[in-house]
Amino acid sequence: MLQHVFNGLVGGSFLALVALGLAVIFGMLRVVNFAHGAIYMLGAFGALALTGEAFWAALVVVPVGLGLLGMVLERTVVNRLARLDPLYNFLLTFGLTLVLQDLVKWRYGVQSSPYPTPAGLGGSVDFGLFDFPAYRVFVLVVAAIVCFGVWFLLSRTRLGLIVRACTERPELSAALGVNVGRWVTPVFGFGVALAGLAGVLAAPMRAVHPLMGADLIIVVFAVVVIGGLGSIFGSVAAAFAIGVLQALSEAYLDSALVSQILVYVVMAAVLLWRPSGLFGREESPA
Amino acid sequence: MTESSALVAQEMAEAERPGPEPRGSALRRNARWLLLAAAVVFALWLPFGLYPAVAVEILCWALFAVAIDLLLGYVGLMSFGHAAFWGTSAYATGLVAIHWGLPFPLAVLCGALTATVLAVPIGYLAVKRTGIYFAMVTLAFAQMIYVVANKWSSLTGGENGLQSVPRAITDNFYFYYAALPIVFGGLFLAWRIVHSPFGRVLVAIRDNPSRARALGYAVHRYKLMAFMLSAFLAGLGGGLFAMGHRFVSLETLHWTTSGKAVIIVVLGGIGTLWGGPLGAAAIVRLEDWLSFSGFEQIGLVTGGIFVLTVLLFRRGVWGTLFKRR
Amino acid sequence: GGGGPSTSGGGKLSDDKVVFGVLNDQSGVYAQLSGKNSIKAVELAIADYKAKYGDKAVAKNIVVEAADHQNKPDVANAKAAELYDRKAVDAILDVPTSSAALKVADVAKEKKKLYFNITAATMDLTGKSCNKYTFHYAYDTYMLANGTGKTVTDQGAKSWYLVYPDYLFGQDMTASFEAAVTKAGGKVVAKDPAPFPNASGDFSTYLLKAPNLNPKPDVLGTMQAGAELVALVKQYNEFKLREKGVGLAVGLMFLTDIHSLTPDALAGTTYTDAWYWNYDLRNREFADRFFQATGTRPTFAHAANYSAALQYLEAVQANGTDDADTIVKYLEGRTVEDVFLRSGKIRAEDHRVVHDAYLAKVRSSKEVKEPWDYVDVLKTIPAADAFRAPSADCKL
Amino acid sequence: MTTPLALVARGLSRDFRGFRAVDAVDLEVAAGTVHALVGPNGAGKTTLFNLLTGFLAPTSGRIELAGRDVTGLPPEAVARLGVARSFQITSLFGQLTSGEHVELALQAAQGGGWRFWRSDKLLHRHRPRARELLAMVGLGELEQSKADSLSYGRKRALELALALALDPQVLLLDEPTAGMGMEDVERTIELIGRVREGRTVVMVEHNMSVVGALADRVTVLQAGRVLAEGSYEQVRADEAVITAYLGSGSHAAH
Amino acid sequence: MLHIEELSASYGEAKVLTSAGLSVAQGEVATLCGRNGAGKTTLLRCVMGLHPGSGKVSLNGTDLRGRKPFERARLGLGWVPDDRGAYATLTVAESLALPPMRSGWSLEQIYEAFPNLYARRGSMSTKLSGGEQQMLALARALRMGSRVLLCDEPTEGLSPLLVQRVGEILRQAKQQGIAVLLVEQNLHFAAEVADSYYLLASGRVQQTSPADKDLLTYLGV
Ligand SMILES: Nc1ncnc2c1ncn2[C@@H]1O[C@H](COP(=O)(O)OP(=O)(O)OP(=O)(O)O)[C@@H](O)[C@H]1O
Ligand SMILES: Nc1ncnc2c1ncn2[C@@H]1O[C@H](COP(=O)(O)OP(=O)(O)OP(=O)(O)O)[C@@H](O)[C@H]1O
Ligand SMILES: [Mg+2]
Ligand SMILES: [Mg+2]
Repeated sequence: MLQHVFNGLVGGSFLALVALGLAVIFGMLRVVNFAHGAIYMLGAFGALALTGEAFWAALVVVPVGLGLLGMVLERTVVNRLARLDPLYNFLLTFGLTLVLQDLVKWRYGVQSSPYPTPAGLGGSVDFGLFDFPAYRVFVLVVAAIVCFGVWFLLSRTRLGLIVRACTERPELSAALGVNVGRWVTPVFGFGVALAGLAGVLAAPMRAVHPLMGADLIIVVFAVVVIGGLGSIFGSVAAAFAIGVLQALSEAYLDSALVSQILVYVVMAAVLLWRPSGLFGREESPA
Repeated sequence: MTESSALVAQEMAEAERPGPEPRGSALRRNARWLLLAAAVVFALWLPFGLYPAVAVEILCWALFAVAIDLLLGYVGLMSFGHAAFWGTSAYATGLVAIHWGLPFPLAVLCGALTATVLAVPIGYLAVKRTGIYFAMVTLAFAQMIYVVANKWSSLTGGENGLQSVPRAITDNFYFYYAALPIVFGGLFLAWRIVHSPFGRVLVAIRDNPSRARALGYAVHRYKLMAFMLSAFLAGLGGGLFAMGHRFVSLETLHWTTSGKAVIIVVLGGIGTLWGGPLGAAAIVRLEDWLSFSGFEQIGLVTGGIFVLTVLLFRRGVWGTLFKRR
Repeated sequence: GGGGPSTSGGGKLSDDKVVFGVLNDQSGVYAQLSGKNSIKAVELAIADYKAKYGDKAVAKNIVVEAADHQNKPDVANAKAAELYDRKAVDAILDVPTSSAALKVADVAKEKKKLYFNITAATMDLTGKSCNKYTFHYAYDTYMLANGTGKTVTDQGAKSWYLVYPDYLFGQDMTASFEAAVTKAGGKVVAKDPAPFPNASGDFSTYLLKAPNLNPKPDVLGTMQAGAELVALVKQYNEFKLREKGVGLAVGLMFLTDIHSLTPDALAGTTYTDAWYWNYDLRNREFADRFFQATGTRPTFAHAANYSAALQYLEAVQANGTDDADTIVKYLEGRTVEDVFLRSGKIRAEDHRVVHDAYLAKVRSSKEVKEPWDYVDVLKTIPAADAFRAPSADCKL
Repeated sequence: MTTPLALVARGLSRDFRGFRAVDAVDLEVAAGTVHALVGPNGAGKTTLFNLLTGFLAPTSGRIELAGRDVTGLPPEAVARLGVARSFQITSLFGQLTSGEHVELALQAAQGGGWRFWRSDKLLHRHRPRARELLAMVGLGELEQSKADSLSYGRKRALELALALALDPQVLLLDEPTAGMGMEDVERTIELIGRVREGRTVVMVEHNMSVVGALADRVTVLQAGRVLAEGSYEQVRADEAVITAYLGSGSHAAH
Repeated sequence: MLHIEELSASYGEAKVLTSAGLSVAQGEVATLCGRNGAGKTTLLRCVMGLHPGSGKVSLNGTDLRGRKPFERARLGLGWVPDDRGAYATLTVAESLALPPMRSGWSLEQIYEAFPNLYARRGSMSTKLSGGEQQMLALARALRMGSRVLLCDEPTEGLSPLLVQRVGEILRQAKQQGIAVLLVEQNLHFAAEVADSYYLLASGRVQQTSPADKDLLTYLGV
């Protein structure tokens, strides 16, 4: 039982990192980045391109590189649609997803590519009641640290304050003396980097293939609806919770259907009961 | 007399700026009829110029696109999960044709009605959210339907799909003409909805839902109704798609199917209604050509075109060509 | 050998040429397994045919058309119809993905044209969806499950834990597997359906569970395919199940999977293969020719495409016509032998093409002496045992 | 004989995450009167309006409309029972013209919004009445202008026209003259004076001259509670009201 | 301090301002009146750099042309928007902490002047009542220490008591040498604080005085 819960938390880590990046970008830019799944995939392929030995380097280099790519994207395309209905950016990033996926397919084919467990993390950690692959423990620790750090940054620091203001009312914020343009791009890049990080972490334990992010992103969408996309804390908490629920239902129920539709059923229930998500803000009445 | 009084007098004399000319001058009305005639002629000619199977496919996607545009362009709701209705109708149509042997127009109608019924629970939940959330919620629900259909293989044939759906008109060339009236009917319905009292309420709801509520319009129910009508149209398309191919695959329920339909809508022009068929013709033809061209990265091409459209021609083909703003 | 018995001249070919349509996945998961190189394989068959008969060849003008069905049945449907109608294709080859394969069978039946399916695993092709114009080559779920399940059990791994993707293919495979294992005296301790499609690509729940089952299974049998198989095997190693005494047997695996996963990740895994390029000299010779043409080694799918094209051309040669009904009649019940078909027979009852199959075991990278030479063939499963008996569901 | 009550609130409260914006308010609005609701900013006037019109659900308490319990009904249902409101913060349909706004409101009152199988030309039958209403609020010339392009003051006028179009039994006006020029304020006072015939009007207003000119009865709210109630003169003279709301200066209050 | 010359602006084809000009000196409150739709708000937005307009705007002799809104704000322009500019994602306290320069009133001063804001400091700004939002907008500008305040109908929706308070605050600002350009409909209020009057009509600005009969007629007082 405990090991399954623990295992669920590991699974939830990926959901959490991707959801976190999604929520950060949304919080700042009101953009739901459909390409987030594709970025996750690029993260894994980025690790692959740097070869297995360089996992530790990849852990830093790939997210930074993808973050830069994100910033370029923001400057060149996302930015152009910033003043329009956020749906346009949703559409744009959907298109980018198709393009990115196919580019990777072109280069690497659709077969999944091998990636070894990084040196030093091949062993197991003994928890007394059960032992667990060291690498998975590592993933969980990294995800937890990153999630907490980001939450702290955005809700407890001046940076978060400025970024929230800029995204909500850029004109007014500018009139209050905030240099709006300076913030948006790095934040977008940062959100993208988070997905990239999740991808790098996934490479040693999951199949690395061009479509690895495509289905994941839909689950993440459901997760953020459950948690409340506007809420960083909510998104992350929902991600871990769903991870655990899935693991438990896989372990103890005879039908895979349940664990698969679980996340959607929970989403439906949340919509019925609290349409704005468990931790989402109420929408104003008038 | 002070100077300000001169100004005052001047302003008093100036009538308030008059509003724009009433829309729809005679010239434009005539142009509209011409356009309609051209469209009909084009639709009648299509299977001569194209491989009939491809022409049938265009018809189906045209309906699908119009269904999505009805929601997106006129209620401001982007459904990214309309494959749920398209696919469900396709399965229902196929099953009805296989097990009850209904003739195809009736089978398609059954399918569309099934889709409409499915739209009730999904729509009920989804219309509680708007904007980007709506897109995500519909996407997620559609994925759920996909998973269930995959699992429920005794009914759906699982990943093998529903094979050998019977059809009396075996030749696609003739089937095209048999399907055409249904498609025209669907398009007319969409047009009627947009230009109806109901459609006007939808636009008002899109602009400001709480104001509409204060006027006494039950916003959620109107949205749900629009959602169901849209699902019905998508269902018509999906049913025809099933009959056109004489089988149904899981693919019809997959999110990529929704994505393709959205691409078609955007390419054709959001909120233009007729952009949908245009976009459908373009994308279906393009994909057909690409799959024989030897270039494998179809997503690269359609995705690229789509990105460019969103960036540069947001009004889509139809909007750019025919709509003044 | 020699020339065809039919002396009625070469004028009986429809539009004076024989056209093959290779309809497969040229960009998706099966692109490496069959994909464009299947076209090359067919071209090799054409070359061999021409070399064999020279001037006496009935089919002088032989064309290969290709189309990408993207693994989508609706695309496959449209393409198949278009190939038969517009490109005057006489026989469609390959067609991976069961749903697409079944759809094309429908089209073939309607158009009354030949169809040799190579790369689809569904038994419906020779079961309830069989038809007069469709032949099923290479493999199917029964062959895979039976080969591995029976042989591995025979070799001493008596208790099994089965994990399968929860959809039709996985369910079929698991049923066949269980039957084979039980028949060979083994026991399935537990079986778990895993989500499909698996968004997270994570199988750790089952891997955590495996060593703790009671009784502990000797072997984990997985029916996952493609990317999911890759993920599962990766995680199998991560959880060190082999060290914990749980072996791994795989339901469906292709040479290309081993290539992309690297042999080390799969070392020791057993699976059933329909053909192996380095099995004997005859195969090796074909593989060398194929290598010259493509720069890679042939998979069983490539060899089977070669074989199907060749057998079709032989039939045309023998009958002097490409008339579909004549060819079908000629092929039915025929015993055939070529580089792919060992002890081959084309069953008249259900159009299953039966042949020897092989139980293979993946080498570790130390044992790999040559690129692509990844497995040891442990055992040849005779044609008679490899495939199921004709099904009563099939009415041609 | 007492006049019947058009609108009654009993013990009405509303909390926002622990903050009580409206606190056990009792309110009785007699039919046919103009009832003003005043009070300092943040006293809970708009919240009370939102409660009365169903836009917010009360935490506790009960609302009656002409003797009928309407607590918890959604806003559209309340509207259909004959309650129209205007919004303090302008709230219009950006893409529609003034004329279309009013037509839509008239349709809402008379039904027919569901007819997706009919032509929208059907709406034109409301046009004469729509023009009348627009002229009434001084927007006669702007029938064809999109709401987005109207200036703030004119948007306020359109708000009023929309509420009037519903021909409501009870009219709730949230600061109808805020943001209007002097001239328009006069006109609005006159207009409200005209349309009050046969209706009950409840309005929130900070402009005391408007209150003085129109209100039969005034309720003063403070911190969510009723501070005082009475005629304009009574309330004006109330010490508590002066300290809490009116202040000593009389200019601003006009 | 603030000097505007030949300012013109339009929305699409509709010209709203045609060569408008006015200036406000240090410690002066200038009231700009005009009917609804005259273009008062537009004028303020042009000064703030939020709406494109041609013409010259200078602050303390610094030409503002080509400067971005945030630069203008840092040079000392403070804007109190007509829609009050509340943030849905920021609490009251956060809104007050948002501007990078906070050299004006201290938080204590602000909370003392607006006890409501103190009471609601932890709630999201858009959840405030209309009047509270108005206070917040004004408080924000005061906190920034702007030398020129552009106030767009700051008393709209305020209770009489608060209107008085705003008047006091503006007078106080005046004493500190702050220049105020006040857009106001409430002439009675304006009379309490204003030093000079301008009328905006037909896209142009004329200086005037409250004694001007025509003006009063025009405004319908
Ligand atoms: N949705 C909400 N969430 C949290 N607090 C709210 C919400 N709506 C209103 N409030 C608070 O309730 C109190 C009453 O607000 P309300 O808008 O009713 O005041 P009002 O009397 O209309 O004031 P004004 O005259 O300034 O418009 C205010 O302190 C406000 O901050
Ligand atoms: N976004 C816009 N698009 C088109 N026209 C606009 C827009 N905003 C304002 N206008 C027009 O510009 C003119 C000036 O508007 P502005 O808001 O500056 O007036 P104002 O003097 O502030 O009026 P009020 O006293 O009502 O606030 C008005 O006629 C208005 O209709
Ligand atoms: Mg209020
Ligand atoms: Mg204004």
